Order: sequence, then structure tokens, then C-alpha cells
Amino acid sequence: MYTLDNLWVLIAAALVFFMQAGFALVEVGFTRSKNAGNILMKNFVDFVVGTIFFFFIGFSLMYGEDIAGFIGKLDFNIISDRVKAFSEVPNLERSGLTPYTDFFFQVVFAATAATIISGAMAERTNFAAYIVVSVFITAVIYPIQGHWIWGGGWLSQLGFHDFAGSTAVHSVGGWASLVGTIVLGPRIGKYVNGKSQAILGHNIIYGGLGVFILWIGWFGFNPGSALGFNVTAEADKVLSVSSIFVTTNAAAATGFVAAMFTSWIKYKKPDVSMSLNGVLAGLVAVTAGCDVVSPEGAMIIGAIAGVIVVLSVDFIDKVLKLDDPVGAISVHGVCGALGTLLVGFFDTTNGLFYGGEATQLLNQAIGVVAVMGTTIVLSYIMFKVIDMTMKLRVSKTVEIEGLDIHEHGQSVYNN
Amino acid sequence: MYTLDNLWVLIAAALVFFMQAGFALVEVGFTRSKNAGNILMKNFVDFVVGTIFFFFIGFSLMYGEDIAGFIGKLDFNIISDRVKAFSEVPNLERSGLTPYTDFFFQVVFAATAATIISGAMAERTNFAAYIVVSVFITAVIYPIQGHWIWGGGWLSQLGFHDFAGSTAVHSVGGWASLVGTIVLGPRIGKYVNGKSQAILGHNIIYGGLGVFILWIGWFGFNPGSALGFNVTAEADKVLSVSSIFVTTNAAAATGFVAAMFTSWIKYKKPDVSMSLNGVLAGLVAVTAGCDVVSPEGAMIIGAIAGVIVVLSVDFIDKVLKLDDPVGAISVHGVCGALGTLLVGFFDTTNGLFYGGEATQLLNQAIGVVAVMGTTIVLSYIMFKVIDMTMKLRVSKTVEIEGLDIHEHGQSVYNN
Amino acid sequence: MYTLDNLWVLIAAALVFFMQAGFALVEVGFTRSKNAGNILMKNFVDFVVGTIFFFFIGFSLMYGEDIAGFIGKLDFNIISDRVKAFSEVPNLERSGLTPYTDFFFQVVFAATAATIISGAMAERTNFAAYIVVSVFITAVIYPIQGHWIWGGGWLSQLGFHDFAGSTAVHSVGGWASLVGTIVLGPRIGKYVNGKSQAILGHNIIYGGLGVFILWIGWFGFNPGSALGFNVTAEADKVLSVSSIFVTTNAAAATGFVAAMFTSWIKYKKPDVSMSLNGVLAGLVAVTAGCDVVSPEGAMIIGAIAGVIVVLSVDFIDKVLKLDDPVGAISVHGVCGALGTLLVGFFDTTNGLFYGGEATQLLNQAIGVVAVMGTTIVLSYIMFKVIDMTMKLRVSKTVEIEGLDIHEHGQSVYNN
Amino acid sequence: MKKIEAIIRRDLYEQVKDALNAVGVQFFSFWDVRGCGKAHDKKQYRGTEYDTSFIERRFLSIVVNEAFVDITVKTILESACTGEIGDGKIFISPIEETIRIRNGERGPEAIYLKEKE
Amino acid sequence: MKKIEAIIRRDLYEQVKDALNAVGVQFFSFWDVRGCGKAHDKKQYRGTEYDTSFIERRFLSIVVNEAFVDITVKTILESACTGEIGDGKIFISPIEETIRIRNGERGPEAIYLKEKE
Amino acid sequence: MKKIEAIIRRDLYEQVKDALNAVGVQFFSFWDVRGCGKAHDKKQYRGTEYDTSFIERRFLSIVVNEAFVDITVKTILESACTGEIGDGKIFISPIEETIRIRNGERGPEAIYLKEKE
Ligand SMILES: Nc1ncnc2c1ncn2[C@@H]1O[C@H](COP(=O)(O)OP(=O)(O)O)[C@@H](O)[C@H]1O
Ligand SMILES: Nc1ncnc2c1ncn2[C@@H]1O[C@H](COP(=O)(O)OP(=O)(O)O)[C@@H](O)[C@H]1O
Ligand SMILES: Nc1ncnc2c1ncn2[C@@H]1O[C@H](COP(=O)(O)OP(=O)(O)O)[C@@H](O)[C@H]1O
Repeated sequence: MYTLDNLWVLIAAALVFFMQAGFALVEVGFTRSKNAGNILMKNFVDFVVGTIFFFFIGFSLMYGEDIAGFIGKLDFNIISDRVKAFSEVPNLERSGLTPYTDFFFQVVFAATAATIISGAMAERTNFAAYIVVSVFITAVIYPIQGHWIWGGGWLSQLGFHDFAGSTAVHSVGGWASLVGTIVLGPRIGKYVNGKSQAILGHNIIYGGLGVFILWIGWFGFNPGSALGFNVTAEADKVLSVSSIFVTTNAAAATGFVAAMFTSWIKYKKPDVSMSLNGVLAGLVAVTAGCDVVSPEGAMIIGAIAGVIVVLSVDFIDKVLKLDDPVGAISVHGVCGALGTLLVGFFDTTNGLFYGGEATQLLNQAIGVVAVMGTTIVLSYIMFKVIDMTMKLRVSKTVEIEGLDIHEHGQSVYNN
Repeated sequence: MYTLDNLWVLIAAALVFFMQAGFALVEVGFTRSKNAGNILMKNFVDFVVGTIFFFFIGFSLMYGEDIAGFIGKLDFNIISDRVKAFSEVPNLERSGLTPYTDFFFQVVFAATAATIISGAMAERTNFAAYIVVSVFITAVIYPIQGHWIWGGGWLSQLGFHDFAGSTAVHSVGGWASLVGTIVLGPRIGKYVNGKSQAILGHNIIYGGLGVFILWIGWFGFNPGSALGFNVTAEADKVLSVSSIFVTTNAAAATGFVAAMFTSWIKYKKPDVSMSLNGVLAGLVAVTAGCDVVSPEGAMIIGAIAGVIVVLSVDFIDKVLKLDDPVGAISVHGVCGALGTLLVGFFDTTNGLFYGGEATQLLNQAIGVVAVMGTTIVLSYIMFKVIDMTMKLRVSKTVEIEGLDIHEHGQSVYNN
Repeated sequence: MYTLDNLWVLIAAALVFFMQAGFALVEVGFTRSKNAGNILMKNFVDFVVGTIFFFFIGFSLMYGEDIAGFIGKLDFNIISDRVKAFSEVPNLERSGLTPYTDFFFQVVFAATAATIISGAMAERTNFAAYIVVSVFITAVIYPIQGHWIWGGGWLSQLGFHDFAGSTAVHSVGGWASLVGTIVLGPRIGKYVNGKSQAILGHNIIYGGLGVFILWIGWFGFNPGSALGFNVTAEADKVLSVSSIFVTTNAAAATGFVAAMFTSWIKYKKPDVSMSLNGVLAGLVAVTAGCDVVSPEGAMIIGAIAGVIVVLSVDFIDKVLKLDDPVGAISVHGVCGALGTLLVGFFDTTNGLFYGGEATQLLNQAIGVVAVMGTTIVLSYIMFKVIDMTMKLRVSKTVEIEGLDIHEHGQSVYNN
Repeated sequence: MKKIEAIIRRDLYEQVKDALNAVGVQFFSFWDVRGCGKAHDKKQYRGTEYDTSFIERRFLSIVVNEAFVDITVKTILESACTGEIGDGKIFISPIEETIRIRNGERGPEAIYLKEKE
Repeated sequence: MKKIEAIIRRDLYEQVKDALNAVGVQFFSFWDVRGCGKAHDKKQYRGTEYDTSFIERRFLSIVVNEAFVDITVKTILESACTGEIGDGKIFISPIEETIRIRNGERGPEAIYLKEKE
Repeated sequence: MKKIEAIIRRDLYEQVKDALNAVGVQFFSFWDVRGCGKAHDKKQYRGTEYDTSFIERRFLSIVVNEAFVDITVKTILESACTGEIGDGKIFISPIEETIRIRNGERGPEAIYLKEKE
């Protein structure tokens, strides 16, 4: 039903919006107090820049008229045109989402992709340069991949299944984070004689609150991606949405448990921030297939992600020696890819474990690799150009004394 | 539809309720740690006092039987009477909001008006006196202006357009803050030899989280003010509500951007707390016209508010020398008035920029001025009477050593 | 209507989920910084353990086929079986909640019961042992009582009225807290020469934010317990749900006011954390009867609870000498029981104050006592067995130096 | 006059303070410090071990006139001692002059609020 | 050289700092401490009274060469004094050696950045 | 015995601590202070400039017996020096007595846990 569909998607979008607060808290909490204000600002910038640029540019590149399966046609007026067309439909014959609902739900997703990056690049990125990064991600990089997967592009034609964006949103953010981290280099003091040092987050309680907020936000992110809430003779979105609540929640729970026990076994103690990452890992991983897996399947997906995220954080930190303060690459990049692939196994209708064929898995792998490759190339170009034109990284003094004082002229904590 | 209308408005009201948490965090964060518990208490007091007094008194003054366009008739039983009447309608013939839904949505608005003031008067107001202030605002001052604008009073008859309360809620809170600030005088140490000193907020991260919470709360505040969610042959509230989501969000985003760049240009660095104020300025400004402006119009309104809020904070602080720790006068008073006036320009059906006549603008100006004048007079009387009877301001020692210890016997931060 | 019922209950469940964040913040804030990470972890554990064990075990014990009015039949596949059955109903003939919606709403309640305990047992409980406690609460203890009250067990047959769980959820948590506190003993330094000492909470602002979050969560908890949102010729859940919003809110408000003034009179100053407890006391107390009391009745219930919670905290702390850092026994146990009994007085159809007979009150008393007795016995056995097998309490050194460092290897607050 | 600096366990502070007050030592300042010792606490954060090698302690700075040195030290020794490693240290150093800011009074008199006793 | 330790009201810090700077005392360190005095502030938490007996103060540690001792003390006395109980104390103690870490310079020269003046 | 007080850059703490440990100086206390210097950092809050004139630093208090004074100073000079303005200072002052709270042991013996070596 027109009204219910819109009501649900608007509420879901508001919840997804709230994830920005969650990301901000996790990123602030997992880093040092001298940079807290800067990270907060970056999280706001992600969202406000996203809102503006996705409105004028990103949305049409993603959902505009398809050009060769590769990109949508740029159209600054796409939204007002659609509203005009929609308004001409007699009220009682309207159906689906209004162009506003549609845009609003999409824009909060675009901002999510951008916000992932700020965590990985925390504590050393030039603020002005970061604003430009945000613009490119929401106006260009995210929309292109998004077009492939959700905008009628080649991946959606192929049958690639990424229901709510393990790949389209999280992996894009995660791989861009990977590249950003490489181009930036590690924070001063992170590697001493090649050995990784602990740089402690200054308030893990913020991180915990952030994860709770992200978790509730995900009840908009995943079930909202049904883009409606109705029942017809052909399909029952009510049942489907409610099942997505359960699968989403199940994966988050097992993600926590698995990460907690993995860290417990590996490090002898249950690590707080790793367990929190486990929740996010489970959520990211189940996002691709939350509509087609069973609650039990979701639990297994979450558990796998919870184990992998700990191993991945370790590997990236100690072996690859990439400095990702919040674990964004592992949570969003690695677990996003992982979860997308696992759809090929756990999809209850055509996953391998349910007697399906390998085609689905193959399609998933193609999508994962294509998005990873493209994001890496595009974001590498972006970071390099920005670095050359305006310097991506702050000076040594600024980094040591804190971005808050140098970039914003003040500390956020006082007496 | 009866069910959908109520469901939506109840959910919206819950979101508006949550704004209390946002206000509390912003006010706590923007002030000093020695007064944090006191401000928290005041924010709770606003809401609980609002709930009780608006139930018995304020609601009927605002929505009771109109007396000469000026005030509603006082009626302690108005809600139970309405419920009784409503209950007699056969279930399936019911329509609109239930009296409970109606009251609940209204009460969270009333409390918002009250809560604005606690920020401006922070760090020096006597707690007992503040409770009385809260009572008067929610029981008398807000309902009177509310009656004029929304309760069938003279401004609503005039055609004054204030969809969700830029004037009715925010300006009332803002102008009362102005008067409170004047009557109280500045905090000790705020002006030294006539020069404004920085008194730093103790935790701007709380402020940032507070702004995110306020932002999501505004998705109840503005779209919820459609007071329903349905589509009939005559009107499509679905389209309208969804458009309000977009305009509200757009103004918040440009408010941030504009305030950030204004502070960047003016002070050489992008100021964190000013940028946060920019979000609120954009939200407050778009509130009056969120239903009649386009997304592009909302962006411009937000941007104007974002610039103005920075200039206004500066002006009030340095020229008028009024000590408003959180910028409440600028955000709610100035930007509330500004946004209300801008409806006269940006209203897509009869705003000046869309070929409308000046009547709308004139009506807006009348409303803005009338509410400003009345609020100032009423709240001046209120503050003076309270000051004379129970002292509005704490003693010097209490102020210096902190309200937490003296008024509540303890500090909220310990080890 | 099928769609609306599910939509509302899912949204309500998401709000109830969010209460976990509120509990975590209150518990973290009311205790010392050296144990903050540990308490955060326990709050996550409650929910994730709840999700998993309630899925496989608790749900069927609570809602499975009734065995002699005492317990549901254990059935690991109950949810998938129900989904299968539900899927066979033609889409357009479906009604009520989907099995997923049903389970999701139930699981967030189960986790609430568990999470109450972590506060009372804070700062001295062995983490591994606590995980086992969580398992037992959500898999066994809560489902048994829940079955009696909501699952078709003997109390529901008797006519015991506990609409949203003052007894079923809160008292169960509260009484288990009582036993846990007794078995554990007080924190080191809490009683010196038999005199209760103040052990200060380290961040009451977290507590305040937590209470705001719990408050909005309660707008899912209570109105969501209507388990639907529709209107038929026989019943109007729309009116009922909206009235529950009002009664819930009213009791919270008067709870705050009453606790504030009680502490003000008793201790000469309005105590911040006691006033916060007052909100929760009001909410817990109104939970049982929120559907059958008037707003005025709810206000009185809240006020009584607000007074009682202060006296009870005092009594438990100073007379019984039980060390409950957050006041969980008083808020959830005492006020849960109190609120359940008050239904017998304030029920507008058959409460004593509205001309009803004493039967209702008697039934309420029977339920309160039965649940209290059973919970105490079961949880005593549980705590004792856990204590004997794996030690419930940490060593003296761990307690003195902090659970964060010893149990998790790190502090959550750093620079 | 002497300055007695005592580094004690944080959790014993109340006890030490009460004991000091009981013997008439009612004026001092304190703050929280971190104490490095041989015990290298291995901690870890996100799987990386780090070595804080410090313990949270409280630092008391007590300026007394000669007559009070012994009783102050004795009182601290009694009230701050658990007998286990990590009890902390007391350092005594000379103070040449003490001045009460309120009235400019100098010397030992400035240490105790005589006129109020 | 002497170490001048001043325990002052937190709220007067700015004033004291400005006064010190004005007389050329521009280098010092400070931190926040709690000061115990006779005034036993009764506080309460959840209905239990407790006795913090401390007030929040700021501790200034200023090392100066002999020539600056008097002016420093005088300046603090003037700028940190309200005349009400609780203004704090100044303690003076000997410093045997001062070394500037940057260049290893020792003695009174290390205290002031002469070369920059 | 001497008290060596070193005010160093916070970011160099780990390095200094490791260097000290390496030469056998394993016991000391530290806390965070703010250091005032000539460099007046202009900061701003909501458009109002203010002058903090301080930098965040770490204060190390190390009591050693005479034999260790030189090596301690040398080690700090080496490990805490960047050569840029703001490296901090070292102050040396006399300590008359040291007492280990755990067992009441006095004098230089109290400084090092000999029996554990
Ligand atoms: N030489 C020193 N200089 C400064 N502080 C010291 C010194 N020796 C010990 N301390 C402080 O005292 C604390 C406890 O001393 P420690 O030697 O561990 O106890 P114990 O003597 O009982 O073994 C240390 O953590 C440190 O803060
Ligand atoms: N003997 C002392 N040793 C260390 N600090 C002291 C001593 N005496 C006073 N102080 C510090 O000075 C502060 C103020 O001193 P107080 O005696 O209260 O002021 P006044 O001398 O004006 O009455 C105390 O709170 C404490 O921090
Ligand atoms: N006379 C002093 N008394 C106390 N602390 C001092 C003194 N001089 C310097 N300091 C501390 O040392 C820090 C760094 O000293 P500074 O003179 O800026 O370095 P540099 O000598 O390399 O120029 C100051 O910020 C302050 O904390």
C-alpha cells in the first residue's frame, strides 16, 4: 500500500540517518582525545556534503537513465522532475515510494558509505582535503558502484544479490578506506621498528553507545531496503521485513559472541573494542543476504564475520602494517565482501548449502571483485590527486599536538 | 486513514520527545563540568513539569474553546472530556487523531519551548526558581502564543504560516531566553573590562551527539506536524510528509556548511560548536515553511540561517554583551524569526520569489513581531516576579564553586 | 490490520532494543570508571546471549505448548515451524503478527529482564560467571514466569493483569538482582564498621542520557505490548495504544518529580541520580496497568513509585545493607511489584478506587508473590551453583584495581 | 618546615585521610598520578600488547612544621600499608618558606589556621 | 634557584597567570589538585552523606632564580587573594639544578629563554 | 637522595620511560600538567580568541640516590630532546628522607627493591 510503504521507508531512513551518530561515536571513542573534535566534524561533513552533492549529482548518476549498464545520466533536476511527474498522478492512484521518500532513503545510504572512511583515516587527515574526499565519494564513487548493483547497471542484470549493501555501501567504504590508509601512511608512533604499537582509543564507552546506535540504525538499513511494507497476493513484504529484523539481529549477536571468544582465545582476555567490532562485522556481513537467509543461517554468517574481523584486524595491523584506527577496512571491506560471498552458500532458495548451484556464488564473487577493483582504482586516483593538490596529511606538529587545536583552534574537552 | 494518522503522529511524537535528550546533551556539553548535573536536572524538569502542567492547564489554554482569538478557555478536564466524546464514536467511524495522540504530540512541543531556555540561563540560575520558570512557560506563555498560531487564535485567522513552529515554539523559547539572559546578567568572568571572554564548553562531543539526536528528533517535529499520513482525493499527506523529510534534512545540511564556512572565514578556522549551532539554525529556520518550500529553497534557507547564526552569536556576545552559553537566542530566537519571514519569500505557491504577493510576507512579519513582543513582555514580568520573590540567580560562591555541589550536593563526574 | 500491526510492533521492538543502550549508560554512569568497560560488555552479553538462547530455548519454554499451566514445551524448532505454517496461509488471509515479528518483540523483552541484573551486580562479578547468569535468566528463569503470565500459564488463567511486564520482566530482573546482591556481598569499602559509604558513580551525565533513552524505549515497551495497531468494531487498539503513550509518559514525569522532592526533603538537596531513578520507578510501576489506568491514575502511580524508590534505595542500602550500585532492586523489583499491585486500585474498570471488587487486587497480589518467590528460589539455586563451580565474585585485587584491567586487559578511558 | 610527599594506593585514600585528620593533620593537597614500578603490567588493546608499567596512585603533598613530621609519617605508614608490594613511598624534603595567600602570613604559622582553633 | 609552589583557587588562575606574565614570570607548570582543609564540605550521593573535605584547586610550580623570588611571591599574593578562607598557600623550596632539555644548558640560564628576548 | 623532576613532551613519554628503564631507573611517578611558556598559542572558542599559553606536558618525579643522578639526567636529556623549543626542563632538588610504606624501610634502600633483584 502506498501509504504504508512510504511510512515505513521514511521511518527506516530516519533510523539509517541516526547511524551517523553511531559512526561518529565509534570513531571518536576509538581514537585519541586530541583529535575528537576533528573526527566529529568529519562525520558531520560526510553527511551534509552527502546530502547536498548526492542531491544534485550522485542520485542521477546512480538512478538516472542507464548508460550502457555503467552509469546513470547526470541530471541536476532529476528529483524535481520526478516530483513533477509524480504529482500529476491522481492522488488515489499513486503507488510505490514518492520521489522524496526514495531520495531520502538513498541519501542516508550514500552518506554511510562516506562516513566509513573517516574512521580509517582518523587522526592525520587534513580537514579541507577530507571535505573534498567526501564530495567525491558521495557524488561519484559510491553512485557508480551503486548504479551497477541497484540502479539497473550490469551487476544487477547479472543477478548479483546485495540486498541492503554489504558490497554497494560497506565494501565501497571499506576499500576506499584501505586506499586512503595506504596513501596516508600510519600515524606517527604507530609502528616503532616495524612493530605495531597500541594507540589507545580514548573512550570506549562512546564506542559502545555508538555500536548500540548503529545496531538500531541497522533495523532501518536492512529491513528498510525492502522499500516497502505491504502484502499482495504475489508477495508478502510484511513477512519479509519481519524476517529481516530477526536475521539482522541474529547476525549482530553472534558477531559479538564470536569476536569476543576469538579475542578471548587469541589474547587471553575478551577485548572490549574487538567485541564491539564483532557486532558491526556481523551486521555488515548479513546485510547482503538478510532477506534470503534463515535466522540460523544469519547466526552462522554473523559468527564467521565475528571470527574473521578479529583475524583481519590483526592481519592488517601487524602483517600488512596498515594503520586503521577503528578497524573500518576489516569491518566494512572484508566483512562486506565476506557477507556478499556467503549469500552464495546460505541463500535458502539457491545457496550452495541449500542445494543451489554455484552460479549464484560465482555472480557474488564477480560483483565483489568488480566493486573492489573499481573502488580501489577510483579512490586511488582521487586520493593521489587530492594529495598532490592540497596535501592529504597534516604536518607532523599538527599530528602530534592534535588536530583539534590546529585545525579547529580549540580542544573539545575542557573543565 | 485513522490508524495510519495516529501511528505516524505517535512515532513522530516519540522522536520529538527524544529531542529532550539532544537539548540536554548540547547544553551540558557547551557549559562547564561543574554545572553539568544541574543542567541535566533542568532539562528533565522542563519535560516533567511540561507534562504535568500542560496536561492540566496549558493544553486547554492553547486548544480550548477560543476566547476572542486570544486564548483558549481554561478547562482542567479537557482531555478526559474529549476522550469521553471520542469513545462514543463507533470504532469504525473514528477519524483523525485520538485525543491522546493529539495531547501527546502537543505536550512534547510545549516541553521543547521550555527546554530552550535552560541553555541560555545555564550556569547561574537558582534551581528552585528555574522550576517555576518551567511551569510558567509550559502552562501560560507558550500556550498563549500557541493558541494564536495553532489554536484558532488571531494569527491563524490572519493566515500566518508557521507549519511546525519556528515562531510558535522556537522563537518563544528564544525570546524568553533573551529576557532571562538580560535579567540574570552574565556569568562571573564572562566580561572582563567589557571584553567578552571565552568560557569553554566542557565536552563538545556531547554537543555533537546532542545535535545528531536533535536532528533525528526533527524528523518527528516537522513531518509529524502534518498531523497525519494519508492520501485522499483532495490531499496527499504522504507526498507532503516525505517532502518535509527532504526539506528539513536539506536545511540542516546547508546550515552546517554555511556556519562552518562563515566561522572559517571569520575566525580562520572551522569552529566545531558554531558548525553544530549551524545545523540547529538550519533546522529551526526551515521549520516554519518546511511544507511549502522546495528542497532547493530549503537549502537556501538553511544556508542563510547558518551564516546568520554565526553573526548573531558574535553580535549578542560581543556587542550586546549578553551571555548566552549555548547560543539559544541566536539559534531559536533569531533563526526562528528569520525562517518564519523567509516563508514569505520561498513559499512555492505564494512566496515573493515564486511570484507571490507581499501579503504573505507581511503576515509573517506581523506574527513574528507580535510573538516576539508578547513573549518579551510576559517573560519579563515572569522573570522579575520570580527574581523578587525567590531570587533568580545563585550566590557568587555557588556560581564559582559550581551549581552541582551547592544545589545538588555532589559532582556528576567522579572517578 | 495485518500490515499495520506488524509495522507497529516491529518499530516498538526496535525501541525496546534501544533500551539496552539506556541500561548500559545508566549502569556505566552510576559506577566507577575502573569498571566501565566491564559493565558495557555485560550489557552487550545480556542482549546477545538473550538473542541466541531465547531463540533456541526460552521462546518455546515461554510460548510453546502449555504443560499444566506451568511451562511451555521445549522445542528447538518452534520458530521455523511456525514460519512454515504461517507461510502456508495465502498472503491476503494472513493476520496478526508474523512469527518473526512475534519472536523479535519477545526477545527484546527477555534481554531486558537479564540486563537489569548486571547493574545490581556491578563492579565485582566475574565476567565468565556473568555470561552463565545471562544464559540462565533468558533461557530458563524469565521464560517460566513469562509463561505463567503471558504464555497461557496459571497466572494468566487466574486473571492476573500485567500488561507490559512490571512483574513479568522488571520484578523478575529485580528479584534476581536481590539474590545476586546477597550472594555476592557488597563491594569492598561499601560498608565500613557497618556504615554505608557513598561510592560515587563516575558519570551521571551518562546516567541521564541513559534514562532519556530508556524513556523513549518505553514508548515501545508499553504501547508495543498492545501487540498491534488496528481498529475493529469490537476493539480500538489505536485509542488504546495512544492512551498508553500518555499514561506511560505521565508516570515517568511524576516519578521524577516525586523522587526529586522526596530526596530534596529527605536530604535537603534534590539528588540527581535519585531523580533519574524516579523516572525509571514511575515507568516500571505504570507498566503493569498502563492500558487500564487513566492519565491521572498514572500520575498518581508514578508519584507513589517516585517516593517509594527513594525510601527503598535508602532502606536497602542502609538497613538491609545490600549493595546495589544502581538501585535495580528498588526500581525494578520493588516498583515492579508496587505497580502491579496498584493496578488493583487504579484499573478504571475494576480497580478498588473505581468501585471494583478486591478480587483483582487479590489476583495481583498472588501473582506478585508467586513470581517473587519463584524467582528468588530459582535464582538462588542458579547463583549458588555458579558460585560453587566457577566463582561468582572476582578476587580482591581485581576488584580494587578494576575489572577493566584485569578482566579485559585495558582501561576504556585513555588520553 | 618539611614537605612530606606520600604516594599511596588510591583505594586507601579515605583511610589515610581519616587517620591524618585524627592526628591533626588537616591541610594538604593531593592529586592522582601514575606510578612506575618493576611490575610491568601487560595490557592489551585490540590484540596489541602494550606495557603500561604504571599503576594508578594518589599523590599527597603535606607541608608540616617540624613538630608534625614524625606523627605524619607514622600515621601514613600505619594507614597506607597493606604489606603487599605496591604500597608506595614517602619522601621528605625541606620547605624554606610558607605563605598563606589570604593574609600574607608567613612561616609555620601559615600552615595551621591557628586563629580558628 | 627556588621552586615556588602556589596552591590557588581555580577560578583565579587566569588572573594570576596574567599578573605573573606581566612581571616577567612566564614559565611555569600547573595542574589541578584537590585541597584538604578544615572546612569539611558535606556532600551526598544517593542519600549517603560523605565528606570530601577537599576543594578543587590549581597547583602552580614555578622555578625561578633568586632574583625573582620576591616579585613572584608578591605577585601571587596580590592576584590570588580574595581575603576569604580558602585562598591557598605558597611554599618555597630549594632547587639545586635546572637543566633545559633542548640544549642541556644548566643553571639559572636554563630558566629563561634569554636568547629569545 | 635527590628528586629529579622532568617536564617533557607527552608524546615522548614512552621513549623516555624505556630509556630510563634501560639504565635501571624503574621507579618513578608521573602525571599530566600544562606548561606555560612564552609561546602564546592563540585559540578560539565560538569566535572569541583566548590565550591558553600552555602546552600539554608530562611531569615525571623521580627520586634517586646520589649515584643515579647523573645517569638519570643524561638519559632524560637524550631521550626527551628534539632540539626544538618546548622540550622542557629538569629540576633537581634535595630529598631528606625516603620511606617505603610497605615495610617502613628508610633511606636510599627504600628506593630500590633490592631484595627482588
Ligand atoms: N624513586 C621513586 N620516585 C618517585 N616515585 C616512586 C619512586 N619509587 C616508588 N615510587 C612510587 O611509589 C609507587 C609504589 O612503590 P613500590 O616500590 O611499587 O612499592 P613497594 O615499595 O611496596 O614495593 C610507585 O608506583 C611509584 O609511584
Ligand atoms: N600544609 C599544607 N600542605 C599542602 N597543601 C596545603 C597545606 N595547607 C594548605 N594547603 C592547600 O591550600 C589550600 C587552601 O588553604 P586554606 O588553609 O584553606 O586557605 P586559608 O589559609 O586562606 O584559610 C588547601 O585546600 C590545600 O590545597
Ligand atoms: N621555571 C619553570 N618552572 C616550572 N616549569 C617550567 C619552568 N620553565 C619551563 N617549565 C616547563 O617546561 C616546559 C617547556 O619549557 P620551554 O622553556 O618551553 O622549553 P625550551 O627550554 O626547550 O624552550 C614549559 O611548558 C613548562 O611546563
